[in-house]
Amino acid sequence: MNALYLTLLLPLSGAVLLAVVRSPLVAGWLNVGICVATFSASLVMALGVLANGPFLTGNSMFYIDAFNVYLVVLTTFVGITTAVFSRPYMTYVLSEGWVKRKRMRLYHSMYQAFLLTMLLALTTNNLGILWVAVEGATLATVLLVSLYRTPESVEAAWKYFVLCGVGIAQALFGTVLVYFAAAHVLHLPETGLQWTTLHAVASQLDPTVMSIAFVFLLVGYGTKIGLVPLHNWLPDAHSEGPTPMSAVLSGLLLNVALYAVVRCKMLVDPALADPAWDNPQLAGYLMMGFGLLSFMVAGLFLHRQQDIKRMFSYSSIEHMGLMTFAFGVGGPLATFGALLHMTVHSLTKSAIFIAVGHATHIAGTQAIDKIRGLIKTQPAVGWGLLLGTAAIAGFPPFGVFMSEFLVLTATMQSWPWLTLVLLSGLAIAFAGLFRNIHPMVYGAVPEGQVPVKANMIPVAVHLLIVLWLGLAIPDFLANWFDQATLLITGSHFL
Amino acid sequence: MTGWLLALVQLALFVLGAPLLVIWVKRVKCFLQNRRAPSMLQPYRDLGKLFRKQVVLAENASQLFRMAPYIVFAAMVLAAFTVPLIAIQLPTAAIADMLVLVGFLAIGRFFITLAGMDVGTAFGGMGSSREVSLSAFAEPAMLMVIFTLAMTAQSTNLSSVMQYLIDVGLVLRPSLMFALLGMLLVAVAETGRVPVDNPATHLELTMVHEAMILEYSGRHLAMMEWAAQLKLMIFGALVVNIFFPWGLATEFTLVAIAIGIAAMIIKLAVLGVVLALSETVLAKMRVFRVPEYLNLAFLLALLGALSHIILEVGV
Amino acid sequence: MAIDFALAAVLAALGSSLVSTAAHKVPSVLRYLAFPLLAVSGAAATVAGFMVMGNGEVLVTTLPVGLPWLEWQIRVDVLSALFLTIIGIVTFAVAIFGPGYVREYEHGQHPLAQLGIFTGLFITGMLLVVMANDAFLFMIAWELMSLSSYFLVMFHHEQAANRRAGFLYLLMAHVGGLAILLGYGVLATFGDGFSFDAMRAAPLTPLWASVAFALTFVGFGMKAGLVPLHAWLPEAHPVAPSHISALMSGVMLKVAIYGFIRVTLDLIGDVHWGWGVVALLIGSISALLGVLYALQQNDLKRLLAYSSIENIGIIFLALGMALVFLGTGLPKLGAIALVAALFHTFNHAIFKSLLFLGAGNIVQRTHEQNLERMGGLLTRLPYTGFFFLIGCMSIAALPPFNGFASEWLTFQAALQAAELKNGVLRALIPFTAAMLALTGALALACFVKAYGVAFLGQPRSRRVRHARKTAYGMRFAQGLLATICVLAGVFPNVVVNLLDTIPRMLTGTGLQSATTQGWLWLTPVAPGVASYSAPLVLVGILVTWLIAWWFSHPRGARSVRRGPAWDCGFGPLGPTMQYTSTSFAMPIRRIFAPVWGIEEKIERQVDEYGLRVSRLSHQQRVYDRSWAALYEPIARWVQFAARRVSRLQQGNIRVYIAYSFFTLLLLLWVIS
Amino acid sequence: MNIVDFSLQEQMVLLIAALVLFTSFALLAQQRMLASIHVFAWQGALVAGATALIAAVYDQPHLYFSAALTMALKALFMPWMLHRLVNRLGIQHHVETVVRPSLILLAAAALVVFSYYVALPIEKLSLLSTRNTIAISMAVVLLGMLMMVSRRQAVSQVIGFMSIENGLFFAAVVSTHGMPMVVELGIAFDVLVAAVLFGVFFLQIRDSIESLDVDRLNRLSETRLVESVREAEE
Repeated sequence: MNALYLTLLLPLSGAVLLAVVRSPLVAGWLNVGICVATFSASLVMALGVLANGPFLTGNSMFYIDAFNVYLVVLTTFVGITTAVFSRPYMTYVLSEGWVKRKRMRLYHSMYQAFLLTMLLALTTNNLGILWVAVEGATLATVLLVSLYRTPESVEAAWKYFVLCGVGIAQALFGTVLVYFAAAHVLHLPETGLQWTTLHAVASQLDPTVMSIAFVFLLVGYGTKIGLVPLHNWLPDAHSEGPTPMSAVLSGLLLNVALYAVVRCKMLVDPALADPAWDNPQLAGYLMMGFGLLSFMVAGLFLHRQQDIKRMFSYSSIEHMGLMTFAFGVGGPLATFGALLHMTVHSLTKSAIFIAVGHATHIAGTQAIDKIRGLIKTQPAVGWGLLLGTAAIAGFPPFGVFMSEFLVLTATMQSWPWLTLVLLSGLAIAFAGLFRNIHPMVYGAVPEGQVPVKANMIPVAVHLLIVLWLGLAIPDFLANWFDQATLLITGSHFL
Repeated sequence: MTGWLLALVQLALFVLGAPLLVIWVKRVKCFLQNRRAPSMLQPYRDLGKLFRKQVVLAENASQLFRMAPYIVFAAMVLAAFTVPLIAIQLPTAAIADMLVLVGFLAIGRFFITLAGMDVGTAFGGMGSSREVSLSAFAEPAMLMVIFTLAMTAQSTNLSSVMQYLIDVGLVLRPSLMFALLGMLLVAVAETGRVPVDNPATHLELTMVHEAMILEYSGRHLAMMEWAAQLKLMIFGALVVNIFFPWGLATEFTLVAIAIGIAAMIIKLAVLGVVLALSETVLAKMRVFRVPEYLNLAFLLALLGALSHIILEVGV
Repeated sequence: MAIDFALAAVLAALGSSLVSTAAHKVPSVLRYLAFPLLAVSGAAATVAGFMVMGNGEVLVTTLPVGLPWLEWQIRVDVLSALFLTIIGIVTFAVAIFGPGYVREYEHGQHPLAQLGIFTGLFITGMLLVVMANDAFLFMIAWELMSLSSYFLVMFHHEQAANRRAGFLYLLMAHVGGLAILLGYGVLATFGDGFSFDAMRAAPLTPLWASVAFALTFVGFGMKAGLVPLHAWLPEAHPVAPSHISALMSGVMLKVAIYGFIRVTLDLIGDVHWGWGVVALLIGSISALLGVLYALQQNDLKRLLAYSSIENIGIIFLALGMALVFLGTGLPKLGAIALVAALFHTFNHAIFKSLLFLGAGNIVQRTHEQNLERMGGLLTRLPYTGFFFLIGCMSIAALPPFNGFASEWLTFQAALQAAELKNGVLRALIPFTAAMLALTGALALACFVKAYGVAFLGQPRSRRVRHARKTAYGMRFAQGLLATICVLAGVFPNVVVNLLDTIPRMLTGTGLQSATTQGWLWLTPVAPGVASYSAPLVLVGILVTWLIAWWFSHPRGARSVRRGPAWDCGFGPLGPTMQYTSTSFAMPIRRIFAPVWGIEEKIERQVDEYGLRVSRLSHQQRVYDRSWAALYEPIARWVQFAARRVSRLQQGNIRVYIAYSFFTLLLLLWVIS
Repeated sequence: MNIVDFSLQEQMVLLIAALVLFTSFALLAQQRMLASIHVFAWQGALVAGATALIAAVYDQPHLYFSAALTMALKALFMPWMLHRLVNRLGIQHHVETVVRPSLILLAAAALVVFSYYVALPIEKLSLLSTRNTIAISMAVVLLGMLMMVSRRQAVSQVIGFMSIENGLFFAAVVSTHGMPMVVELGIAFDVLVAAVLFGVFFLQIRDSIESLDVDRLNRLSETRLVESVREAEE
């Protein structure tokens, strides 16, 4: 329990502390340190869960089960590596004079605040708090997107803010409706937003209200996931914000939003299962539709990118689409694959964004057609980018392949003809990625392009973990996935 | 034992008799064109003279250039080994079937064309280029003929085929008619006779075979020439003995063999007359007309195969 | 025991890639450590293969990695064993050849570490593919093979053309991989489980069986380079370092063949003769187009790559026949066709690697890849010249070399078509056999051109004129492969006996009478029907040669005088007067003109009277029609779609809000 | 059941609901900046009033607190802040030209019908008298979005956004007697921060494009990007 509170309090105190630390260098190190502390705390908590199962605490305010525990660890872990990367990167940014020292404080403090909201959203047991946290994540990051104060960045931030605000407002309406539905089943409304309570009585909730609620929730959190056509803020925010921000946005925020949707789906499915209701699969179908649409459209977008960070943000949309689709398909196999995909995608994608940060540093621009011959200039960065792209494109033996393999097989079993669509989508996305990556990493070096001081250890670590997951899933992780699958689909996979 | 002996005798007949067929055709042509003909021994005299002469090699001729004549000759001799001339069911017949025969011809072609390119003269290259291009059409046609026969006789073994045709006696098979026509066209092309090629000229626009062996002299040239004559003989024997197998000795008695030899001489003589006639009335065609000619051969052979499948065996 | 050898081979290959990581510090580690390890791996694989083929056992084990519910399953049966042997032999040869070849890379900016690492991974991947016993490991190994070979193709990534080739290769490999994945998905769905054993047991409806076949045919065909999915192959193979080209063309394509056989004959099991017809037609088309394109290439390695397409076509032709026979209940004939296909697979692996190594030798010595600038190499690189000649004779299917033996078997199988009930098939198979004959003749033309232009005549460029002698290792590697060509050609019975175990395992019937007449006679159907005695053929040739030489050779006096070439009295000879590669292929180009896209440009300058041609230049480009036919339309469509989609996001935030607004309305309307 | 059966307070709640809906219409129709801020303030006040009323009727003490909160935030603080900003940006007399205002009002009416149609099945199980308020609040939300779509002014967009939040509050209050306290606080906190951030952004936008016309925030667009590159190539 205490480990859990520690996990939440550390970033909170960090946010406060870093707001007052003046020297960027110190702040950078502190940032890393706090992240490490948070990570170790979360690790302890995870071990606790591993030892004696899920638990409910803080008069059932927090709930840790197999579904969110590994996401918590993942979040804190990516938090560390990104912090490690952001320290030298932000000093470079500072030296370039893109930001003032004062804003560095904002940056570091908000970095911690963002982590806090992520962790809160994951660990809370209360749908309302979940909403508050997700909205809080927007608020924490929106100023970071416009950190450089360029017209583009301000515009991106505004779009991010307004679109996510509107979306999230719809999610709140959905939450209200859920509460409304719950109020008729259990008569002490204070607990009416607690996920555990709701999940217990989910099958009695009124299907009509729940279906409407799910529509609002899906559109709301879906905006955060970046589902087409609600995705428009995502590429802008990723491409204009500082690169560490892009890394955590892609790696964590999207995951958390998806997590929220899945939690809601877990409430809606039993409710819709009641015989009076004609379409029990509704939630699944909606998610499949959105997922497939995002998947295909994002794949096509990849072909027309000029900005490297923008490109990878589209690739994030594509993968989130795939996960949403997989969760929508339901069934143990697909769900297991989707859970695995959440992990490997966030690891790989954050690694890629770190590599991209170094690449843009080397080339001094984000324009794809200005970045050339990375492998010759700085082999570490070039290979990091190349291997990361190969991994995200689903090449074995990287873990992304394994998850996609599972999802495809699941689709094969339930929706054979959709696999063709998925495959063509994968091929299109693949071509889109590599046609841009290829000239960047290979080829002759433009004059004046010199190596920079880059710390590729985070990338290496991430990719190694992804590789490991591709070769062999450790048992405890497999068990967590399996229990989560059990929670979500009601049947074991292993 | 007698079988092997007989095989050697037949081989000797092949090798030694090859020049005779050539000169026979030449004499008939001379007769048809009212020219004085050389004596029947002329080709032997030529070969002997070439064997005695010293070889003049181009400076940059490689080892391959010197080996080629022997390999080509050897390939032809082996081919001759497998073609029944006077008797069938010889032990040598089993060494190689018709497909391998085609393979032997291919060996010869491979090395003669390489030899043509070795010295690096324009003529040699031209000859080789044309040779391989033309044979690229002749070979499939020939194989189609072989398929037709093989499917008829259920065997690709020459002597088995002939045995089969002798046993069933005279049957009017449309397939064999087409096959014969195709085979004739192919034979003319493969042996470099009019209208495909003209052994008698050295016109750079027309020559194929001669262009490749331009640089040869002395015994090398003799080998090449002899191999060419042997090739003619082989094709002659193929045509007459496959399509008119009667008279071939089936058991190894003196009588049968005597009959076999006599039949062989008569059949080849007739073929020679036919060849001479055709060469007298036909004119050499342009090199790029030849593919059409060979396509005709291929078409005929294909018709043969199809008519066998459609007309001769019920489904 | 054998399986230990096989795993040892994998480990050695991995080890070689590990030690190569040191190569960017110490370049020589590649020569002294990495390649020897590869040699060990190759030897081990070969030994394992022979052991298993010898006693026809089936070895199974699992490795403690992979999915939690599905560990990596390893299975070595005779089919895997054959391909283990192929991989092993070629790897061994390459490992011998490599050190001499990469030496020149050690000076200069070449990323040797990359070369070594991915060579090792590449071979690891191939070994694992043929040893895999579940779809998951298969796919991992398969893509490992593709990915690492892609990195090897990108070894010389400075030229834009090579980058394009690499991208295309990766894309096609990925698409093919996805198709295979889907095919396995079908099998796994019916056989609940990714393990091959489950898939074997899968009760497939004919429709789904055909779907699975189609998917795997496309996937493996894409890797094997079947027309029209071949476009990547002639781009990618030549740009890799030559010993890698040897591995790719010689072995990787065979791995695709392995996959095809494994899935169709082993996993799906009961085949339908219609599949055979498809394979038959595609195969014969690939063979013909492949050789026609090969004939028009002036780049030696491109020529070899296209000829790989041809041979793959021949193999698939034979496989198609096997499927037809098996599908119509003639297992005996199916066995003949299958053995022919496998035999040709083996042969092509050997002689194509031999030829690529020879090409690599030339490239390394002369830094020329263009036939138009070669010539006269036989006198300069005698060993290479000799071995290359053997390779050419084998690939041109001349007796008594191995290429002939396998094509002979293929023909024999085709000639048994008469036993088929279906008249159309009876007519179809001889016709494809005729296509095969045409292909063979053209192949002969192609390799006469290649050998004649490269090794004979006079050198056409300075570098070629001063080509120096080669390293011993490189000679030895070529010599080894050449020897195997001769042996496999002269003693086909031995090989056929080994291969015979494979149809026995897959279909239960083998070649009864292939070698009943003893080691001397090969009689696939029956002695009376067809027989071929390669040893006697060889002896015959040699004996006649000797006799002829002995008789004709004069005693004593100097019998040979060197003099200027006669050349009908023209002369003196210059290298520019020779027939070039382009001109050599001209007649065939003219005859088959519609097959290629040909751009020809002739510029002539005449003097002021317009009588004398003072300058004449002729430029010509022969390009692959499959581009315009298949690839460009797809690319155009994707571009079009992307352009359309990008309208979705045109920057105005109000439009974005409207999106989510209308999405909401739509959904609400849908659910209520 | 029919409205006449309701107690007076319940009738008042329904009346307030109607007024809230009316204010949304007014916001849509209102084109003058200051005026729309005032309307927004009234809406906030009405929501607060409704909360207080509910608290009184069904005596839910904690609702008083949230009523106060709403009053403070929605009716006082935000209008005041917007007011200040508008003055500071010098657009207090800005009149926004909405294209086809009548059409938009028509659409708004249609939206009300639509949300009623959507919420129709819900009311079956509503124990409360205030059942149709779900439809009303949904309509308010949708109208807010419609406003955001139809207005080019950043400020009026924010007002639209805030009115959406009002709709949410209203729904929460009248349909379920308010959320749990902690959630209420969290939401309020978020809204507060959001309001501040909006203020920050007005200035930032103003600095970057010398105006608050969101239509001019169109640098980041797929089509634009591609074109710009094409120009570069030419």
